[in-house]
Amino acid sequence: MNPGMQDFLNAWYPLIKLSAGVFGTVGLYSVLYKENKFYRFVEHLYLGLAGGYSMIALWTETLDDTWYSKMVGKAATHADAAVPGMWAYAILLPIGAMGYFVFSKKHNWIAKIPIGIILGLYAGQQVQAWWNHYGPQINKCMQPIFPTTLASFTVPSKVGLSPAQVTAINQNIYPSQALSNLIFVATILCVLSYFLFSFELKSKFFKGMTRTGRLALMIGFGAIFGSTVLMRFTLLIDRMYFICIEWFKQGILHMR
Amino acid sequence: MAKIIGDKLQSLPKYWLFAILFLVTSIPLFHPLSVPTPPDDGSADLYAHLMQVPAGSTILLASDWTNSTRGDSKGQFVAIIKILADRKLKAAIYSTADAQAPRVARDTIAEINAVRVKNGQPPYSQWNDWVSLGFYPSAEGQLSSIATDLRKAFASKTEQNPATGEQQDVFESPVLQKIYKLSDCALSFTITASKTSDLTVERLLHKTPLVLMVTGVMGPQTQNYYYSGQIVGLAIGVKGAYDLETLMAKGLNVPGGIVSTKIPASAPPLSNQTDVQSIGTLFYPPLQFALWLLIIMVVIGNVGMALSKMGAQSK
Amino acid sequence: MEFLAQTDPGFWFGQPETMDLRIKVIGCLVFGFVLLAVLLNVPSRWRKYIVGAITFFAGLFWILQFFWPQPLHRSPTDLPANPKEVVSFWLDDAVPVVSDFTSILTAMLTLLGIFSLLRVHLGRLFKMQKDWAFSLVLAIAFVCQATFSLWDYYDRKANPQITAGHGWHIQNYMSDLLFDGMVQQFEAAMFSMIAFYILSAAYRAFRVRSPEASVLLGAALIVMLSYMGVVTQWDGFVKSMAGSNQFLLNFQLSVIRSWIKDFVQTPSIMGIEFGIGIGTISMGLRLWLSLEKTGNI
Amino acid sequence: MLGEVPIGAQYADTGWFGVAATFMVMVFILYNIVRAHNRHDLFIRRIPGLNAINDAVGRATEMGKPIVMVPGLGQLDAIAVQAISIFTHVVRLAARFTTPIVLCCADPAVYTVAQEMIRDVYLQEGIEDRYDIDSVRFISDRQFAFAAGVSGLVLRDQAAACFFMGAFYAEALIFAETANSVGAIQVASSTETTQTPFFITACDYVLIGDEFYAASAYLSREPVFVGSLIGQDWSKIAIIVAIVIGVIMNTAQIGALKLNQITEAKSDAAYKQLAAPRPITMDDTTMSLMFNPQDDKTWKVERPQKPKDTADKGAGK
Repeated sequence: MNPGMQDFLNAWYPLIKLSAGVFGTVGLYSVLYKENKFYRFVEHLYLGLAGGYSMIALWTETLDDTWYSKMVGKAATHADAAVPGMWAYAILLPIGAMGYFVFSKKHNWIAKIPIGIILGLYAGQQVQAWWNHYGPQINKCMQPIFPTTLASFTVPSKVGLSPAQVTAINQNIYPSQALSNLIFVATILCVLSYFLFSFELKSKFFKGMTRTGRLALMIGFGAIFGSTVLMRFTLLIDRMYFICIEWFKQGILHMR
Repeated sequence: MAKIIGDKLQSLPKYWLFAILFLVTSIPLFHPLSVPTPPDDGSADLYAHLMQVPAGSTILLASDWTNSTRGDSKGQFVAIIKILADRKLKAAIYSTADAQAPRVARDTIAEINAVRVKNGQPPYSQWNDWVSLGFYPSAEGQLSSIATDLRKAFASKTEQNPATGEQQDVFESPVLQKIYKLSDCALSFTITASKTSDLTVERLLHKTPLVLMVTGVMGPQTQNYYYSGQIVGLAIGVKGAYDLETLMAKGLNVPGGIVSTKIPASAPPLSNQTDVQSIGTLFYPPLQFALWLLIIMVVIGNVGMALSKMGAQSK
Repeated sequence: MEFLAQTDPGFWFGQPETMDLRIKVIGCLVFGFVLLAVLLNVPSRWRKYIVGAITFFAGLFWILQFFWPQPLHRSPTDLPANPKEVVSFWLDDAVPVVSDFTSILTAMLTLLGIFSLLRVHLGRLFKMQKDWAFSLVLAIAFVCQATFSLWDYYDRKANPQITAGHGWHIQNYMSDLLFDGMVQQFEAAMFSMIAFYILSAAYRAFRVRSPEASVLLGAALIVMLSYMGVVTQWDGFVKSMAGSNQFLLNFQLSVIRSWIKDFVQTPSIMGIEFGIGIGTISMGLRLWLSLEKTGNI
Repeated sequence: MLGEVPIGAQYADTGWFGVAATFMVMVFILYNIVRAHNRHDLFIRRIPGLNAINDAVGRATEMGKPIVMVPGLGQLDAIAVQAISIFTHVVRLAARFTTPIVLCCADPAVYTVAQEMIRDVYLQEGIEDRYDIDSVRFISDRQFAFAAGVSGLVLRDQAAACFFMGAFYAEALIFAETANSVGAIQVASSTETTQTPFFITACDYVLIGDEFYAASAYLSREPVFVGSLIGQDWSKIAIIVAIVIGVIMNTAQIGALKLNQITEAKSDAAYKQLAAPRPITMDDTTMSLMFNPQDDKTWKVERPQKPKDTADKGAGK
């Protein structure tokens, strides 16, 4: 790289890089107004760049290390002993190649073999993973619904109490806590009953349970909507930071 | 009359809305202001656990995010790397969610090191402080493999030892030489923008204490794990980053620090306070304005509907 | 019994860069392609059973590993004490190899998706159909990104000081520009556009039409207010009014928000999750035993 | 101590409880699938979402505009196959009136399976020639390139009905809002709990949580779907019963109206006498001890050792 070019790049490359990002961001935002040629250009540029990177990343980030170097092993260097190669990994190339028969009219059934292996492994994983995910949560639903003391309705304030008194308060269940636990248990039972499909819930009690279940679902979804909206705006603020601060203020105006 | 106003209120052009949102999220960036908000229990618990880990121990860190969720995830990743560097803890970083993730993690640590070197602090160096273990497209398979035999899960991974300039096995690096199985790692972190948080709990539970740092959209769902005690710490979106930055500056349940009624543990602020404020503190104020805009628009929409209905009934 | 476990240093391993390993690798490849050729000509009524058997044994590995008694407190230098432990040792040792197989096959199949993307756009380009110019843009971008990132990968492997940022050449600049400069930023732009759609969806769709919609709206507003600076003013005002009266202190916004989160939101989401979890197990079993008529042949 | 070599790590102490629960769910599901094969009159209630699907296809047929279907963004897994099996019902309706359909995939394996399943529908309907291979497309495996591609397609083709079923993440609203802007009817369902509220606000009808699985069972009356749905119902009833029993037992053990004291507690998988009686906590109740197995570090298992020279070449080099 001749020095002239090197100086030019050292000086201007960061701004070129930021400007390319801003160009694409503005292009993609233009679809907010209406679908247009500029958007379609950046859309296809993006699909191409993303596809190109994904193809290469499969080799550089996975197949090179996890497949090829494990298959051929590594010669001894003065720092490490020799790592033997596992030749059985070579069988994966023909199995992977079977996947490409999906494009042939006659033999596309054979593409099901590599997919069958992946599906089978996935299915076995689901059976194994279920208990670790849900067991502890089912256990946590078993809350005590009776208070252990009627000293006061709500939990007394622990400000300025001796540690022994504080632990005593923490061990007891006050009526307000018992009521909250009852609401927790009632909610989980109503929501589960809403998702029962194999029998008709004719009795009034069951109908009431599923209607409260649906109302509880709406509270759950409202809370989800609230906390997710909060985070969506963060991503927009990050783009504004990229355009206004990193590109405009720090890039063009060179202000720190 | 009411109907005309009602219909007008309900049909503000979409593009005015977008223009206002652009302004509301960019102008506050130019002059930041502080917005004191109490940290969530999950963030305080995360900070307390991380500050109690003995110095020199190794953390397993799944960095499953890329710049597409930079707003949420980068603030969390930067906060954790700064705490690890300040407390001399080591990190083994891998990814099972995105082929680009290892490269994004490398570049972000380089950014942090540039600021640390400028402030005269030692950089968080590759090989001695952290190693990159690459990407694994099958999350389920790789996590199960880590749970049963960590050494075999990351076998044949090499990295350049700066002292000798040679590509050496990562298990000879100061980060991983004392690590034979998952329970040797002090904590397992997962910073993710996808479902790898669920997959990690399903496979690594009971092997080592788990911490999840997720984007906002995954927050409520991941709350169940924290509520059931399956994970010991939880940071949600930029609020998680903002909480960590506040705790890094002030400490938890220490004199002058943040007081938490639900988390009894106490933890000091970071020893070196330079460059603690970052993405969390910077993005939080514009977030307030954006939320006010959203609430106002919802109110306008509903008032418009009510007026239109009243107008229609009176006809 | 050592087939997948790969720990027996003799049969499954070959010393690197020796003729012995090359013969074994080539032999294995030849065997694989011969197997492929045989399978292509297998009578069609056997196909269903071949695919079903392969899927079954793939799934059987993880299910066996879950139900078969695992070795207790096994140290690396232990040998199995009885036949039962021979199986459990083999299962444990084979986990990393099986997870490698999944990673490698998933990677190989991802290439397949990229080929179909290229097929659609190259087809449009050569037949000069509508928007062929954009397909040309896609193809050029694809080729540039592929060549520069591969070139950059091997360049970084050869001289690692590039990763530290010195001595960059054209391929390092271009790979950094196309990847970090464009792909990452375009993806972030698309993801952030959701904020606009949320604002317009909330303005347009967020109406108090039914009791359910108003419950959803109420819960969402409480959550949003509790994240905003207003929570400190509201709580400060309540604290000043309530003093030490515990009951009144409950009207602080952060207390209301955490009560809803712990006692209504968490059980309601748990209820949905329990259902989905069991649904996923049931679909897993159906895929494992090839009961899915539409899934297979 | 369990005497000679214990039966297995996951069965030590109360570890068998999780394995037994998983086995119970498997038995419920497989038994009901077998039962559904023999008896075809098993009852499933009709979920309201299905009327919405048929209306949407009807509307698209009247307007002669295309139907866009997206089976979610996940890899080829249970959810993707289930979403495509709902789409086969949609395609069967659409194929009769030659309404154009587009199915966009974000995962190559899903693309391959979708290709097969949609071609099967045309085969079964006897109109193999009308099947256009490009009606099932792979857009991109990058989440947001996929979002850009699909929303561009919905805008250009002015879709009349959109079906978004399966695992969706943040980009779900881009589809729903774009489909709204062209006035398409949208029926959606996300197995991701956190995406459902967005679908509820932006789409016309939403299948919540398990209704997604119930839809394909009801539509196809397939013995496998019907049987597994009933097996799932039994498992949910088992969870409801477990929670009710757990609540009653824990309430009794913690002590109704007075806090019980305990004199011995379980640690390292064995009950040990306490120095002084202390109040019971949630971790001491029988139910939580059942759910949380304890590992006894003192279990010594004598096993023959590997000969010295090959010892280091083994697992832990």
